[in-house]
Amino acid sequence: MEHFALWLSAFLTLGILSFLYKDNPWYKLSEAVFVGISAGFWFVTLFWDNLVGKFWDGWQDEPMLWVGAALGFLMLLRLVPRIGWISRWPLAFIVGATSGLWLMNYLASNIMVQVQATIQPLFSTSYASGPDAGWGAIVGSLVIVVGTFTGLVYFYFSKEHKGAFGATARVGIFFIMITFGASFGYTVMSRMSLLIGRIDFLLGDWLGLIN
Amino acid sequence: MSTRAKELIALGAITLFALSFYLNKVWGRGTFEFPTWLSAVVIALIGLSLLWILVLTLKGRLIERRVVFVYVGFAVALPLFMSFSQKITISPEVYQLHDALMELPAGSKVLISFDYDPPSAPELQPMAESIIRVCFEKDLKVIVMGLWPQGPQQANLALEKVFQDSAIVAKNLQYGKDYVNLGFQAGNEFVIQRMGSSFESMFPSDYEGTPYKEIPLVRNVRNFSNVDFSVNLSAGFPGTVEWVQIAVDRYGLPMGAGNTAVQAPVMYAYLNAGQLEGLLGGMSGAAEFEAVAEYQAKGTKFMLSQSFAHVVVIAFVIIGNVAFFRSGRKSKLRGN
Amino acid sequence: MRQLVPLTITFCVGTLLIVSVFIPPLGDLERTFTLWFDIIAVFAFFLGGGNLLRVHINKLWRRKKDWGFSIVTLAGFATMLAAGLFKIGNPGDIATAVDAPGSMFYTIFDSVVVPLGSTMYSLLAFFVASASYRAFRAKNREATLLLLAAFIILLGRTPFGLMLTEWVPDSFSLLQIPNLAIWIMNSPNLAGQRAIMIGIGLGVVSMSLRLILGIERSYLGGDNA
Amino acid sequence: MTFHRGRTSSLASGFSARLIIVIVVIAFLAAPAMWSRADGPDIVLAGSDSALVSLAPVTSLVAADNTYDNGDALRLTWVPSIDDRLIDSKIIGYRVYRLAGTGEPEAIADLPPGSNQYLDETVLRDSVYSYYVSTLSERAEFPSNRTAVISPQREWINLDRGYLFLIALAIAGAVIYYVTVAKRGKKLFVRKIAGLEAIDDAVGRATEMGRPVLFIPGIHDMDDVQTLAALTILGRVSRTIADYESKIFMPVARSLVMTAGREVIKSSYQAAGRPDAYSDDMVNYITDEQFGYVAAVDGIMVREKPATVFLLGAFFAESLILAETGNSVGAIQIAGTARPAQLPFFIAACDFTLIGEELFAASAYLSGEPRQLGSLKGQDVGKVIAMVVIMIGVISLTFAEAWKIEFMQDILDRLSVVFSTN
Repeated sequence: MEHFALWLSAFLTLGILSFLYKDNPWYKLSEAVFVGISAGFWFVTLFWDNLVGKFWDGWQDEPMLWVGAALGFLMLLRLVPRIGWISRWPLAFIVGATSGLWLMNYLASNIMVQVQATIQPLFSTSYASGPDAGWGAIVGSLVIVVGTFTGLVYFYFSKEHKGAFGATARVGIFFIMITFGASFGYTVMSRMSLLIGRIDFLLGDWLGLIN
Repeated sequence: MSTRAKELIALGAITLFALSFYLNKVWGRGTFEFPTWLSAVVIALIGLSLLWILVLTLKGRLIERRVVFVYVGFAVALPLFMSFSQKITISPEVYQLHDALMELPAGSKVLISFDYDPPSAPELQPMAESIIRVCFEKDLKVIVMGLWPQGPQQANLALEKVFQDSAIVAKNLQYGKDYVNLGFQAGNEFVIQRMGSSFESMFPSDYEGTPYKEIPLVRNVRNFSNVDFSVNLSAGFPGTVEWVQIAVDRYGLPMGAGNTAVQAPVMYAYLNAGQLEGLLGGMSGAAEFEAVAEYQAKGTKFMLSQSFAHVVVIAFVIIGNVAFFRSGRKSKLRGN
Repeated sequence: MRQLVPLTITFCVGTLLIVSVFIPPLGDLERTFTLWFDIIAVFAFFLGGGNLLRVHINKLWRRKKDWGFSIVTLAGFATMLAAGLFKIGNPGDIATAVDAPGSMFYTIFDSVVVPLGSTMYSLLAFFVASASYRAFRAKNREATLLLLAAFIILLGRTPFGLMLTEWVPDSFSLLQIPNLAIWIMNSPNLAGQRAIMIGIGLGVVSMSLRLILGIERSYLGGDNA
Repeated sequence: MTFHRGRTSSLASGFSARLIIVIVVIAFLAAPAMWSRADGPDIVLAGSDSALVSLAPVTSLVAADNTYDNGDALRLTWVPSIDDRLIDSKIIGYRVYRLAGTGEPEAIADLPPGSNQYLDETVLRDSVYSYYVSTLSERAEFPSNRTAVISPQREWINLDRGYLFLIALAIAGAVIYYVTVAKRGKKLFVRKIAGLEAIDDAVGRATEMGRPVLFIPGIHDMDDVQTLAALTILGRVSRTIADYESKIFMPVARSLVMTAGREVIKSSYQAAGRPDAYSDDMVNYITDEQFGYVAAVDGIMVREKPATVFLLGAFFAESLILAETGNSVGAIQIAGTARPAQLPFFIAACDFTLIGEELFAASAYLSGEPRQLGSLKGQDVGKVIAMVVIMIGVISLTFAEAWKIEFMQDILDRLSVVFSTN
């Protein structure tokens, strides 16, 4: 059984990797297995966690959960063509709930927190000592303020990017590009380690070639 | 020969290769390692072929993606066969974690939370293994748990690995007395918060179903105040940030952390503020810790692959750009 | 009518949630609505899962191209449903968690979904390399900056970064690549990140308002239907 | 699959400090009454008394209502034991006891040494409670005096969030103001957004080549605004597709998104006057599993060879896998997400990328409708507010720090009160 599981894992792993060469039956098989089993996995998980765990075990304490179930049921009315339009109601609920929630969330966490965090002194006596002492810190805080400011100018919609305004927006996009470069550099590193893990599985756990 | 025939032959070769080596493994033959001269030859070959790609690209022939893929595959796979003594510079935060563990008196309880899943294992598993090993060598008691569903399983894999070493086996450590796996509990940061008042309320039984009160190691562990040190191995949410905010800030639990390379930069703020006593970041962190603990294992080995892979990526960026500039920036090579 | 009811629901629900932030007794509303959402999602899965079955049975029935793989998908789906809903092979009784170690559900997940997921994830390493070769070009000033930043960060995290700039005197330690990498992360990167985040925040506020007020109704079929 | 919101509570610091002082003063005045009413429980000895060291109990213990909640929390504050300040203090922590009504004391929390407050969130409105806190040593407990009885109060309006309310009002007000201005017919200028200008061409290209358009709405459910943004754009795109008579294909990772996507495309086809051209097969649920979905979409890309690919919504690690595969089949790709970590990959591998805010503005921009454009203008007011605040803040902080100008410090304090979110 242990041998079987190991070979199955290796077989599927190689099947996915074979996609790099080209689309082929081996990949299609791995893909079909993946889709079928993972869809089943998620349905079962949703069933036990949400339907049983949250609704069935909870409605005695919270009768209001029936409203959720009713909305869910309305969703199923899509299957009846004549009254299928009723399924828009639960969708409308979801759109309303998502918009309402995120409006306040983003206002607080994205706008207010970030604006407040940007407010920092351009230079300060504390730079003379401390671990970050030196011109790096001064340039650093200047860069943060200028970068945030010009970045916002780049996103400004109601003015053409021309003249001084255009130049400022261009500085803004420079900062945004550096941000992207930094994320790229960082992400590349951890992605490589994923591959190392898979190859270690194939050559080590499966074939026993490496220690 | 038709493409189809070639493909079939390749498939056959892969199967043969796999079968032969698998049987080799089953019969208990050893592993392979390149001698130094071979490693040098391999590295030289990789370097030369990169040059060749540069020449090709300069001539205006963009090599196929699949060649790039093969490169990455080799750059990651081949170093796993090599054993080089790498010059590893050890960061202060790695020393700090090691020192924190070494300073604990024998018998101290260390809580290790495994907050990651298999995809992040290449980075975090080597850390887990060497940290557990250090704990056992120092006769510290280890309590493991997980805020990610697959965390406790990763913990068991790490424990298994550590117990393959005869020096550790000789200590005759017992489950429940010297180490315990409390398992997974859903609820993210709320689990940490509740653990602040009672471990037992979150882990009524351990991974194997033994009731909390019947486990000698934790019978008297009521909450964080009965734990002497903790290590958090984390690949995202919930993870080190939550542990610091709740367990460290509110309950004063001393804590060190191991993080994936993507996450690590965020943690430096906590490190500088003294909320973390040591930090291992990504594969290099794992390798450095192994160097400090003087036990070379997977982290060191993987680090070589990682460096190779970086170099290959950097080489490809350079090659692409050299070609791009040589062709006067109006290359036909497709780009954005 | 067919538009009015949904628009009214969206408006009421959205407004209630916004107001609830300022009225403590309504503080639980968020949790309630989240629960409702989770329950609706299960019902929706009956449609999604049903659709999966329909598509693949259809493919099989009509003997469309690659129909053989549909059998595999259907079989996998059915196996997982059976294993999970009836908790086959679970240690203990039906009350244990569905993904208790040792259960069939758990075993399949562990030996199929986990390796497949990890491998698919690791394909990223290959694509990163091909994108580096093909797409990361210093086409203009913006792209050059992106590349430079990426380069410094990449080098800064390998031993090479240190080797390359070890000669830089300590009074200019910022110019050593590992330090420069940290500086980039903490200064220009942070600035760009903040501008993007503030922008996103405003974008979300504005879009949410358009949805709640019913100005944006393209998802209901355009402006005049 | 949950809504996330940063938990927000607790008082603005200045206010709470004053409140505590008032409470402490009142407590002192009422102290004699408390002593006479409730004698502290006896010292509890846990072990042999030979090693017993007597520890001072905590003082000034006060239980107060936690303000601005639904009456479900009480806040305890105290002055830690004097012994806690010693270097090798014998104190191992504090244990909080609660008496509900006239019931027995019940230990509700253990806190580390140095603690001086606790928020009890397990109380019920309309019930009465009193508390005491024990100082713990290895072997014994040293209880404090009991607090007066108290019951949690509910408040109807959270005054702490007054500034949040004002800022929300300012930004939302600006949006609504410009929407009404636009409605009255005033022309508003909005600059070009390259990625969106390209949509028509991209769809046209698919028609010419006779290949489908692939629309990927990210991998999150409907409870992520990015998915909503993708669906609003889908409304515009599918309308164009219906007009051009091209084919659209939309594999999704969530059942709800499937239902919503079908609704959107169907409505667009109806609006375009081609309801019979619509079919449910345009939108298919694949699987919720992130990489299972990616595996399937990669397969679809190489088999169907779409001429145009839209990648709009919440993307994670799969962004580059999808974008590179799409690129390898020669598709024109238009991408957009609000996740900064994935944007560089889209920028590298796709032809056009909507960066963050542009994703949310896209549908309004594409509609060309005055009211929608007005909302974009309102958004810009938000940006101006942010920029002005940053400028004022930075200048006053720099002056306050460098030259110790008090007036500047005042401005700064005011700003930090306004922008604190808790």
